[in-house]
Amino acid sequence: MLLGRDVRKDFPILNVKVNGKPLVYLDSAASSQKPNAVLESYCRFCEQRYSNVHRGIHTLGEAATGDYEAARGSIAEFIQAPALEGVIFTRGTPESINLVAHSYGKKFVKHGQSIVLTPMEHHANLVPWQLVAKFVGAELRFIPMKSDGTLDLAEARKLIDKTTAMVAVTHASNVLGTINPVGEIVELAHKVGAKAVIDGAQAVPHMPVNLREMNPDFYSFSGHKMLGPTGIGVLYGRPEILNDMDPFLTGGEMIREVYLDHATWNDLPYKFEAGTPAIAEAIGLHAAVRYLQEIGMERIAQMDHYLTTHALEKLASEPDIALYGPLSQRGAVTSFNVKGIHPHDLAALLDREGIAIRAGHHCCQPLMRWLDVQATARASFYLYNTADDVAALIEGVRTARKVLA
Amino acid sequence: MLLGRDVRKDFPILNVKVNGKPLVYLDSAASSQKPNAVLESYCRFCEQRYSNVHRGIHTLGEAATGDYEAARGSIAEFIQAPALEGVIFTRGTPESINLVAHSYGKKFVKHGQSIVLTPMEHHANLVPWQLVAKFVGAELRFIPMKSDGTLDLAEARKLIDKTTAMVAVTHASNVLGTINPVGEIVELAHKVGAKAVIDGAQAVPHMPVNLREMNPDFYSFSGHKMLGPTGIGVLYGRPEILNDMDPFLTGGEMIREVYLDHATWNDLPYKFEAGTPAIAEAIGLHAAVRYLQEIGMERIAQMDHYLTTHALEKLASEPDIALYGPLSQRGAVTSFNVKGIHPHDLAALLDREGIAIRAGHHCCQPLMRWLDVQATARASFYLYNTADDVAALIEGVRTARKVLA
Amino acid sequence: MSDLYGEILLDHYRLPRNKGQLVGETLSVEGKNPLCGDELTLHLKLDGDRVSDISFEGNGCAISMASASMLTEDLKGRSLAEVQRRIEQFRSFIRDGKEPDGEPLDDISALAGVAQLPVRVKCATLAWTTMEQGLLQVKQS
Amino acid sequence: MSDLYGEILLDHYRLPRNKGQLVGETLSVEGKNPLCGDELTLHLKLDGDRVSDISFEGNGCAISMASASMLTEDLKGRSLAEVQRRIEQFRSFIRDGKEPDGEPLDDISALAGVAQLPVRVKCATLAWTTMEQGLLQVKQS
Ligand SMILES: Cc1ncc(COP(=O)(O)O)c(C=O)c1O
Ligand SMILES: Cc1ncc(COP(=O)(O)O)c(C=O)c1O
Repeated sequence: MLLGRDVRKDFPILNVKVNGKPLVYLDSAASSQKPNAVLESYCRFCEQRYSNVHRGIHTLGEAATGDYEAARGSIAEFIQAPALEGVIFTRGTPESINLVAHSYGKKFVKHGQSIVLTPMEHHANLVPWQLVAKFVGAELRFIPMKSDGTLDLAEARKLIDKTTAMVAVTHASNVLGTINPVGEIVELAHKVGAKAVIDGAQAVPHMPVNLREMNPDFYSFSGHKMLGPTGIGVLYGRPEILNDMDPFLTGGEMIREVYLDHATWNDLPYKFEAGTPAIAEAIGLHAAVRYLQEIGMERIAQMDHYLTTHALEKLASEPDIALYGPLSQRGAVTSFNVKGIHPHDLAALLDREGIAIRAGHHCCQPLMRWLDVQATARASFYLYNTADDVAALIEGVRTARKVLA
Repeated sequence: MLLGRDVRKDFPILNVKVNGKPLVYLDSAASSQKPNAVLESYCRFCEQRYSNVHRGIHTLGEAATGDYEAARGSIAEFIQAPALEGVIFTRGTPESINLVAHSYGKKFVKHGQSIVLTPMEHHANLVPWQLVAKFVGAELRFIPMKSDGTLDLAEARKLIDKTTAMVAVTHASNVLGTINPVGEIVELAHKVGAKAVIDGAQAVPHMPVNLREMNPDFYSFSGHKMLGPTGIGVLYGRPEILNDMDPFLTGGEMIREVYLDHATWNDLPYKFEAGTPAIAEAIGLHAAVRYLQEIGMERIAQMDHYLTTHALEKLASEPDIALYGPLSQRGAVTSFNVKGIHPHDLAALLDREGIAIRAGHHCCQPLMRWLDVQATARASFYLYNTADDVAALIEGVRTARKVLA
Repeated sequence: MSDLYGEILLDHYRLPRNKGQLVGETLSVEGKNPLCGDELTLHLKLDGDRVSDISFEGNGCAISMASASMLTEDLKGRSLAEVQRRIEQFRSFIRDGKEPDGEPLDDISALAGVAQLPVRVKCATLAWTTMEQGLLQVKQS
Repeated sequence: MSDLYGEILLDHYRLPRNKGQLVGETLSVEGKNPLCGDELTLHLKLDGDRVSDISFEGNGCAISMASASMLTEDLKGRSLAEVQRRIEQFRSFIRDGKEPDGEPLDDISALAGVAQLPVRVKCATLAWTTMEQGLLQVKQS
């Protein structure tokens, strides 16, 4: 279980000193750090094989296109996507979900139908649906949560009914850590003929994801949270649905024929990739996927679980700490509050010790209201973290308490 | 005038051999190569200062946010943007224009109004307007071109009238090389109360651009064509107009308050930057801008002009070659056809000699029809090209002719 | 960041000045920082053109609460014109991290570190923008 | 790429076989590759179940035109079932760049290099997908 220590050498930023202390990076749920392998792959591509893709009849064009499509293939395999042409590169989860909301939601959700969400959705999987609901005149419904921050599936079974057009649920909560039973939720949606959209931003980096088994209609995630570059993410969509949808962004590459007054669209997945894509970022994401696969997602999930459980235990044994989220079946985030200390102050005081945590609403304002807090502190873990990082966190919390007491 | 030779050492890819020959890269209009300075800046940022931006109360968060906003500031200055908060990071020109089409066009262009374009627009500045026109019931009008591929401004004065809501014109054509008198066109638009959207994808990399003087309502360009990374581009919008627009993509960062059923929006420019942005790419683009500024855009424009003129002369003195576009006032692209040789074959045969040109419709199918060709060959130049590259091109064309004669 | 939570700031946070309601207040103004969740109410008692008494209530981080405490201490007894000048001085101070010309800032200068922390600027300025809202209301009534 | 424009391909391009119209044709089929602009018409004369004659007209790059020329030479005289089998063989060949089992491809094997050039695959296959359209039309009539 010494994964953390073994891989730290691959992440140059972990040698950085913050306020004179070694960096303890506990903010991977916001964004993960990048291993050498990703940066090297990015640079090697730009130094040896770079060109625009798809349209070039020259060696570099072929090389770049080949690498870009190889990235798509490898990512498709990583998430066990049922169809390669359903794997669309986007800038990240929000663009992926916006694409679905605009091109599927606004076209196919009808007046009077319902869109079912949860109160733990990240704004990225909430606000787009608010706008769809407003645009078409649909109703928003929220699956209630139990007090431990898990979904009440019995209620979900009632809420998801004949009126339901879409069910949009996060695979793993970025605040509570809750891992939702997305397979069951997809089934509930399909039973009533609704489409299921799963936000995988916090899941894909941390556990094996198998879309063949889960069977969602749409699934999205971000590269930068899984050791990859910023500026790239993925939407998986079921090809037959994508084919029925109108394009989202329009411009180069996504067209087939363009006349002055109208245009026709390219095949999948290109229909949804307008303009020059994030080419080098796709290559970087491919390297990240390779790196994750070499270690093994099962092993990463175990390590995350170990660290999270350890941190929860340690935090629970401190005085005056409120912990949020379920005790089992959870991802690599721990949200908490220290009585009498605003999480912003806690984060700032931990930073004095070189410890980076996140404090705020985590783009989940409705969930903050549900928890009845203004904000939480959140420590999140990834494969480069160790039990020493947890110890530093606990020590830091004690120090903060002393300072502000 | 030896700029090309002086800077080549900064571009590692120029040492690559293609089919055993030194690479002659004449496809910068599709995408430019990256200097060491950009790759180093990208990696240094990821290795020393990386974290998500805006929301982190820790040292890395502050560092990354500072660097990201410094990039915005430097880019604003580079294009002489009248207002920093009007500078929005996007994935590239197509997303920028789609943003304007969705959030401005669909909201403010009214039934029966007209949108004025040109027949030389890249699909990215055409298809979004086709969809707006269809959505709101507006008319598309096209400013006629003279036979040399320049706009007929006398006709433009008639076309742009009281019905006109928007004028969308490219600053420089990616096929003809034409540099349009965008300042005058903006004036024509403003005289009738219309908004002017300028596609600067081929202009910003190649000439000094001064938005204060040009005074457009929207201006867009792509990082990857100006030595920067893929996955990042810019939209400049006049803040008072952006303030009136609805957001485009929704999700994290662009919100102010989110409730279960509705949300309010953040200030500019964040209102239009949903989710984790292309952070490291913004830092890379900053490095590209610094690199370009050190050389000086005037000097780059001169060098481009010299190479383009030289290439046009050399091509013109070869037999059976058709050249497209005006003879003066043009950017760094030369489009041509060799009689009896399909441009795809020409590109493939030049590639045998290590020469990368582009062949096809260049995402300008309507312009191909105007030129009455299926496709053209296009050699495009940038600061790392030299007269030797032009000589290689001419030699390559001769060889191709021999092979296919 | 290390110097932000210094003795002066912590003192205002632990022992806030003028915290609570105000009997016989002329008006109260609410301020909110939605992104942080900081909430603040300023209670003002005016005596003609002068802030004869002032207090605050609220909920938020140490920076926002200490800044509110400093504000009440600093503005109590001042004329409305002076208050406006102080707000402007504070703005420029928070932007640059440097004491502006004119009257010294005293305790308030303990907030200098905020200038380097864009994320915290809104915390430090909440009380001051709320006070400015108060001034506007006074002028309008 | 270097071996793509070899002697066999250039020979078909320079001296295309069966180019032109066909007197007494049974049907003609048009194919188009919008992204490249390649255009092609196949003229077919059927004698019962057999392609007794075939020609092509068109405009496009050397690969698409040579491939059309090779197709006419290869398919002339074959039964419709054989044509279908040939089309499938061609598909697998263009995907892998390797001669599939069965009847040798002869001249067509000069297109092997296309397999490594995704951008050109559509050029090479245009004639063959057009022919497949023709088969469909025959079956439907
Ligand atoms: C004039 C013009 N507009 C828009 C674009 C599209 O930009 P991008 O390549 O970043 O998608 C291009 C690129 O070819 C262009 O030349
Ligand atoms: C569950 C969830 N969805 C969506 C997002 C947004 O993704 P990104 O950070 O790539 O914009 C996040 C990131 O915090 C997340 O945790």
